[in-house]
Amino acid sequence: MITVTVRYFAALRERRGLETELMQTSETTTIGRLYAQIFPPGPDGALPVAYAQNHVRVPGATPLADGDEVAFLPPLGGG
Amino acid sequence: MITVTVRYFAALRERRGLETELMQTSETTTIGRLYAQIFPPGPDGALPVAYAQNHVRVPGATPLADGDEVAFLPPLGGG
Amino acid sequence: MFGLQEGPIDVATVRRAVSNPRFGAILVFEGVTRDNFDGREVAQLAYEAYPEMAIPALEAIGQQIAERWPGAKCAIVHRVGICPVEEASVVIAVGTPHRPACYQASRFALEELKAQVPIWKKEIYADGSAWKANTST
Amino acid sequence: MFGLQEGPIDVATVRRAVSNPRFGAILVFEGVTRDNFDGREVAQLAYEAYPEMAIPALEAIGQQIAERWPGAKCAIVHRVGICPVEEASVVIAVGTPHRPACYQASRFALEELKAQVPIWKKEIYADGSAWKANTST
Repeated sequence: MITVTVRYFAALRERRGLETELMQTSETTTIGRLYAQIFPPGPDGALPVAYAQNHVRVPGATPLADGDEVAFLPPLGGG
Repeated sequence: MITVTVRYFAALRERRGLETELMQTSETTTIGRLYAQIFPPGPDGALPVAYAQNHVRVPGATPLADGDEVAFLPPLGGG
Repeated sequence: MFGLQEGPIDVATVRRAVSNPRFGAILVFEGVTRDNFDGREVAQLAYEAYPEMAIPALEAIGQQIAERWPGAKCAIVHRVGICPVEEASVVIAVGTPHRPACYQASRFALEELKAQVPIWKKEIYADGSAWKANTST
Repeated sequence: MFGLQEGPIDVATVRRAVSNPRFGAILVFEGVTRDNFDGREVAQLAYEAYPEMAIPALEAIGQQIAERWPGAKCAIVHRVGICPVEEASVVIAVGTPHRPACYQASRFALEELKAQVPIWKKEIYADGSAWKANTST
């Protein structure tokens, strides 16, 4: 098992009720699979997100490593 | 004869050494002809100007009337 | 100057960050909270950022502008937290030697910011709220 | 606010003239005296206007902007007399409900001003001076 830090923002932060948490997961988990585990698609489907690993955008198929900081980025609204 | 007020700006003001003057001219004079009389084309040709009669742009063929304010507008440089 | 800040942004400070005697044009864009959206009255906006990614992303916009428009300089400050109506959520200042590049670079900075920088916006109405995503238009 | 003025233009005053709770975008353009032109060092610029024509011409730009971009508002102040390096010769503020119109209207105001408003510019070098016309680019 590995431990990653997960950061939540905007609608996901509200849905999770947390800004950040430590999470244990298997070494074979990808960042996309972790997202689906934490936020199982509901009747409206999953919120489309971008994935960030240690502050860098990565594809959903990216494997995780112990100590990673992981974030799921909902559609952006800056400006 | 009619009397018009002539306003000079920028290079024309410097060339004429005046900001404004009263000028007598014939009733048949056009605004373009008045310009050529005051600034006869030199070896470099005439400075291309736009014509304004009573603060409105007009073509060079426009006849003048007594009491007109006349201006010759050198190429603009605002901004 | 590339940053996130709570509370009102001082426009003059952002503007001064791009002063340079070589510049013939300075353009300061303010994105401001409007009092309405889709016919609904907006009381205020709330912005939230992922600072560890957002600040490098703002700096990357400045870097791209310096590469695409040589001699240009850019400064961007985005507000986080509550942003009331008529106050700026973002200020983008761009300075360039010549004018056309100034408009191009400022617009580029705004569109890049909307598309790339991890910042989120919540619209707060008299009777509810909603997270609002930028469209690509 | 459409005017000509001697001495430094207060940018914040021009900016405030277009404040409105309906506006989501404010763009403030400053045309600034550069320290060089075609490789020659510029000490300062001197601007001269035909006020009786220039002020109505500035107002006409504001009118055109209100017609072409409904809901938009514009303010323009142009300096006359000496304008030192790093000081603004013109400040154009535009406010619009949405952002793309803001860039379009601001640029329109600048190009119209250069093409239509009777103002002239003299570049003053260390060793001479020259009246400079706007090009159509």
